[in-house]
Amino acid sequence: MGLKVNLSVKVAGIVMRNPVIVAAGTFGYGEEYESFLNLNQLGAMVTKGITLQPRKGNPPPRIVETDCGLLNSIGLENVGLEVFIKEKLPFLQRFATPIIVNICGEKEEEYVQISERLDEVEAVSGLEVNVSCPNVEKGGMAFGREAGAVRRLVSKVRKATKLPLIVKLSPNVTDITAIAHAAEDGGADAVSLINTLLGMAIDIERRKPGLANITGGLSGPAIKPVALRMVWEVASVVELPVIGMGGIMTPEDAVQFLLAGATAVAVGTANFVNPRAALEIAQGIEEYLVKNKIPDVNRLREYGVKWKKQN
Amino acid sequence: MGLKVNLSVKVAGIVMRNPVIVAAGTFGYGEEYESFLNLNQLGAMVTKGITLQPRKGNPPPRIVETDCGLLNSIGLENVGLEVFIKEKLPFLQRFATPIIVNICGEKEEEYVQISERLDEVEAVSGLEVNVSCPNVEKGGMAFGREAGAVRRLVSKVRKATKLPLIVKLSPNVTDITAIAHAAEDGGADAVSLINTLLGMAIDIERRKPGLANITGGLSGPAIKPVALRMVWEVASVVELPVIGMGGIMTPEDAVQFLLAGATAVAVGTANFVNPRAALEIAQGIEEYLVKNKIPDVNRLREYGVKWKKQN
Amino acid sequence: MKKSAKALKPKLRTVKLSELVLMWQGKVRILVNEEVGPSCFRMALEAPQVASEARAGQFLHVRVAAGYSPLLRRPFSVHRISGKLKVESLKLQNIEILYEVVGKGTKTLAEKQVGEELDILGPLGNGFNLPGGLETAILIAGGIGVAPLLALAEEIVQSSKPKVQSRKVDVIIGAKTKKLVLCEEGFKELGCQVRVATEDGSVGYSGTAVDLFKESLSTFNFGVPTEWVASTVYACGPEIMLKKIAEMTYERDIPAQLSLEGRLGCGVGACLGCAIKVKNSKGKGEGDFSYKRICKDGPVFEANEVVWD
Amino acid sequence: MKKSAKALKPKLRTVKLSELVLMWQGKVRILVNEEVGPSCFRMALEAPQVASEARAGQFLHVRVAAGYSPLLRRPFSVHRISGKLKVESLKLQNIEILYEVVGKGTKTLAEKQVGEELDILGPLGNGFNLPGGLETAILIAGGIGVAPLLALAEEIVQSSKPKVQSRKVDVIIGAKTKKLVLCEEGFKELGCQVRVATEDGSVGYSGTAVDLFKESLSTFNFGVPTEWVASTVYACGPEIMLKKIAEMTYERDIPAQLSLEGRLGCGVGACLGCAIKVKNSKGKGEGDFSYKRICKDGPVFEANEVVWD
Ligand SMILES: Cc1cc2nc3c(=O)[nH]c(=O)nc-3n(C[C@H](O)[C@H](O)[C@H](O)COP(=O)(O)OP(=O)(O)OC[C@H]3O[C@@H](n4cnc5c(N)ncnc54)[C@H](O)[C@@H]3O)c2cc1C
Ligand SMILES: Cc1cc2nc3c(=O)[nH]c(=O)nc-3n(C[C@H](O)[C@H](O)[C@H](O)COP(=O)(O)OP(=O)(O)OC[C@H]3O[C@@H](n4cnc5c(N)ncnc54)[C@H](O)[C@@H]3O)c2cc1C
Ligand SMILES: Cc1cc2nc3c(=O)[nH]c(=O)nc-3n(C[C@H](O)[C@H](O)[C@H](O)COP(=O)(O)O)c2cc1C
Ligand SMILES: Cc1cc2nc3c(=O)[nH]c(=O)nc-3n(C[C@H](O)[C@H](O)[C@H](O)COP(=O)(O)O)c2cc1C
Ligand code: FES
Ligand code: FES
Repeated sequence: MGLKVNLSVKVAGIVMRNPVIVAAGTFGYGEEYESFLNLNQLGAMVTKGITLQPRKGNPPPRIVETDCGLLNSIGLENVGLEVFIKEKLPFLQRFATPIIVNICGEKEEEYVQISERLDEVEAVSGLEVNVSCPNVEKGGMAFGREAGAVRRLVSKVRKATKLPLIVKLSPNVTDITAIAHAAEDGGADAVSLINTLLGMAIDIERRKPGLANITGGLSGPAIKPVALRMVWEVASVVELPVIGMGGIMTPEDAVQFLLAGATAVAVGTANFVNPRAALEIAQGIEEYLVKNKIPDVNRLREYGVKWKKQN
Repeated sequence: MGLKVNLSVKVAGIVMRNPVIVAAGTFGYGEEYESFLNLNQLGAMVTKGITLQPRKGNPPPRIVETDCGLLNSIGLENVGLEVFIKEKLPFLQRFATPIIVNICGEKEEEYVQISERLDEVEAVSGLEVNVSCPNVEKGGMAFGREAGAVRRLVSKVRKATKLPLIVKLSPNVTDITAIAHAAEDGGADAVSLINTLLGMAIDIERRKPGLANITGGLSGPAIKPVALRMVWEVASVVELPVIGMGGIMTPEDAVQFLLAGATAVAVGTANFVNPRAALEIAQGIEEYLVKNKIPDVNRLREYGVKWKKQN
Repeated sequence: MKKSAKALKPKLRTVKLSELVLMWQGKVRILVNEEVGPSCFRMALEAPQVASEARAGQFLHVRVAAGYSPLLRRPFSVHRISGKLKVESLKLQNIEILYEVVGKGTKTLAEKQVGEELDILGPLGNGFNLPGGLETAILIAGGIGVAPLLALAEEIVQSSKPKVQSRKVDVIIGAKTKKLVLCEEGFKELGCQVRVATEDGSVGYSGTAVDLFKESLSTFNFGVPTEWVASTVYACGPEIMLKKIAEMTYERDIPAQLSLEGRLGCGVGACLGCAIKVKNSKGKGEGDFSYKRICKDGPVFEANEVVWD
Repeated sequence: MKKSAKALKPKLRTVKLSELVLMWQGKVRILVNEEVGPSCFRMALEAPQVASEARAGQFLHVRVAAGYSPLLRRPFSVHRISGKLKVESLKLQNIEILYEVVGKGTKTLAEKQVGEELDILGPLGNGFNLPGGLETAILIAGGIGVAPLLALAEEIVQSSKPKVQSRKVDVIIGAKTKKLVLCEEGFKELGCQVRVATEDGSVGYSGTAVDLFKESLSTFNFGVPTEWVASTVYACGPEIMLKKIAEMTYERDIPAQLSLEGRLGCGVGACLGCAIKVKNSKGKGEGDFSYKRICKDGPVFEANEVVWD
């Protein structure tokens, strides 16, 4: 590998040794994957979505496989904020990798409380504000799907913490750039996208939905084209750095997102298939840069913003 | 096959011998597939989208394969209304299968003109109003993505023709039920969904978009879970019959849509993989009914409407 | 009967064995992939890293195809650990799975050739527990459910050799029909007492494994109350069978461990996709439950902790 | 030279042959699948329904895998039609394709075993045209572009046997390096005159097929103006090569037919996904073009109708 290339990126003020993050909800609290890889080599770790109180989650079946995809309706099962801080964070803290906590609430006030509390916790490098979780004040999903609600929430959280704020956008919207602008206006430091696409599967033998909760979130390679399009749309119009995700399985997939305008990428479903996916993707990005004589990964995102649609 | 089952359905007043339709833009003008199957055995045929004037379409590359999916940006290349009537319709007319013309315009007025003209043409059984094509009056895509615009357009077309009106919905919206309601209010006789999901692919060797037009429409098995969810959502709230489509490749896929609440289904991308797909799917639905002792295909849609989400 | 048994019932799960062992991911070579019954295959893998760590009840998470069809791994129980050499220090070489073709993934698996490589993750999950005083193990298998139970029989027989008093292994194999009775010989070679039940009566007892178990309870010497103390039921099979066994053993206060199935995502406890309802230990009411993960907290569960829907 | 040639140039495309033949879809057996060069494979299929109808320049649309990986079919030119029996009434038996492994689909194809079945659609598209007065055919192949040209050489040789005056076939095979020169023997066996060009000069002329063609124009007897009348260039290869040949033949007013590639969807003319820009016959200006379909209106096009970007 002749050329020495730079892989390090900075997102929302968080410096990462490489642009590959593990996505919320797909890497547990980190400990589950410790046997398989050196967690120090990840760009950053995002935790499972944390709520103020512990949540049981939805009844099973919670997952169904689809063609090139995975539907899940976990229902934000998590240990709750305090247990997370006391029992899960100490493990994560042992690594040099930035820890980003994915937070979710049923009301605006909950997001604010969680943010205030985590503001005091040194181990935390940043917050990912999940504005696409079910059961939130403004009528469930509609919350992260309406620009005004996103702007208001983000600005409240902004006041509650000095931590870097990444707002995670829902793809189930007519115009994702409007939501991204709202997050920007509210004071976000970065946006991450996409969360899962709302989907459904049906068991034709039992003539019932495949998931107990009927609908769920679609992730995996199936959604990559949609994710890539949204990342490109958002990166083309907002000033904020973008964390791109959705169906990234290989280094080539990740490079597509970086070219589309993402500063970093997150790997989700791929972790289930290959626990070492994130590391192998980071390595593959490096090889791509070397092969194409591109000295810095930060150069890749200069491509997408130049593409303009004719009609 | 002991049991004799009924496969015939009625959508928007159009009687079909079976519930399997070939989707707009994926079956050309019918003639391309004549060597491979007996067109008389299809539930209905929907033509390529027709505009008032002929359209050249977009520059190539116009298609890219993705994981379990296909991105296209054909750009509505078509022969134009008059040539269609004179040169394409006579061929289609030779078959007993209902012919549904997919229509598209750049302005409301165009839809109206096309509808008025086709109203006089005997061979046409119905119109599928494509409200998700690019380059239309109200700022491109936003057209079929905004309930008010859909309602207005449909009611204008409604006045222009007595033909059955099927409104084809775009899935690139926050709430597809709102658009479906708008189509209903405007006077539609049925809705069909989903059209393609907006997506994108990037060629990392050339560092350029995979499609000349940058973004395109995603179809194929990848989108099936999203399509199924939207069909279920819409069928649960509107009175109109629903034509379900998106990623149907097998009889099992089709049965999923029928259980979700669709009265009929349309097969698109599958035609490219297997020209006989629509016929084999119709046969497979029949076998499913026989095996499960369900005497009438119209019973299947009674299942989905009963499922209610808890939260 | 209920009282005395309860008092003496050995405590399960004092040591969580899987937490002490390392998990491994990598490619291993297929040594055998043969049809052993209608749609049932036995596959042997050269996997010393896993074989030497694996315990009965644990599973391998297998990537059946390199592409995305299917996307997720597929879980299969450790069926047999073989290739053991008589020299103490040498590790076990091979690990076997026994699987039934039911869908895309298992179909793809069945098409694999000897010599090809397979990407596996394992050993995962918690194995069966062998309580210290165990004297009689009653293994009840329904259909392909024999898979983990043969490994268990091996483990019990091996563990009882040196100093411990010899343990008795009673096996009930239930299947739809004669051709689907798997592993009868395997158990017999280990010295287990084997009873067979077929639903169509084509061989052995005519009825299900549960029916035979129920009858055995009274007619055979399972039924003597004092013996329960050192007896444990281990079962694997269709959910309906496990549910019935859970009810029967609960009523009679017999300790029972079940190997459960369910849809897995990650297999390592990270995605929370494989939830199963369990009673809260502290809880009393019907509604007081929580979710456990089949992959990480199981797949072996105590029969009386599971909440059946 | 320009004027006289133009006047006498035979009219192409008076009969659209593909519209007269039937297309067929079904499963056929793989008879041969052998590596004939680095990453290049020859596959023979038992497909009498297609073999008896197919013409040089047409293609088969092949489903390389039963699942969705890849989702779409892959197009391959008719490379050879074989198994012909000397009895007039018997049909041709086998059809061959020659392919290079460049991605997922061709990799999957290369892994197929003899005896397996393959789902094909064909013959599709328009074949090459052999104008009535054709005397010399100049075939120029770049890399895997030899695939359709061997079928063409066969067709020319066969068609010239009975009454027609014998036709001359001059072949230029261009490749990166010696090992990638394909089908040299095949053409020679048909009695063609073959010249080879390699970019690294490892065999034959040192340079590209286009370079060699250019030189041939002046040094060999291609160049005599009157001969052009009955000569046609047929070329297949990378786009850049075809573009250069189009320019050279246009300047010299040599009729040329190119077999083009592009991304196909349906392969039968229905999806409009395979658009290629062509000059409008009536049109004059640069901007006056329309789109044709590679799969249905091609894949063989007249060199001077194509608009190159
Ligand atoms: C811990 C564990 C150990 C297992 N050990 C074995 C074993 O040793 N031998 C063996 O043959 N099988 C075992 N299984 C089951 C095995 O994993 C599944 O049969 C297999 O994953 C099916 O894959 P497939 O792609 O062939 O079927 P799919 O195409 O995925 O499914 C076929 C049908 O089965 C249903 N299905 C698939 N998986 C499950 C599931 N886990 N629970 C309920 N329904 C399901 C699907 O909904 C579908 O109807 C085990 C499962 C678990 C969780
Ligand atoms: C009418 C026709 C006849 C053909 N005949 C032959 C033949 O006889 N022998 C042969 O080896 N090949 C032939 N080809 C090309 C062949 O179809 C492709 O190489 C093949 O489809 C690639 O499939 P893949 O899945 O291996 O590669 P993919 O994974 O699909 O692609 C690999 C790479 O090639 C690019 N690519 C793939 N297909 C095309 C394309 N059609 N145009 C431009 N770029 C592409 C992709 O973007 C990617 O970079 C023909 C193509 C056409 C249209
Ligand atoms: C099982 C599962 C659980 C998830 N949980 C969360 C979560 O708690 N919070 C969140 O913001 N996103 C969650 N996600 C979404 C992922 O972080 C990611 O946005 C999505 O899966 C798309 O990426 P992928 O295709 O690489 O998986 C979850 C996804 C999966 C598959
Ligand atoms: C190549 C192509 C062309 C299409 N053209 C049209 C069109 O002209 N009008 C329209 O309403 N939909 C068009 N569609 C959308 C399909 O009719 C269908 O809604 C979509 O492809 C989803 O179904 P599928 O996944 O079965 O393909 C087109 C789709 C494809 C793939
Ligand atoms: S399968 Fe992921 S937690 Fe069990
Ligand atoms: S590939 Fe569909 S029209 Fe040519």
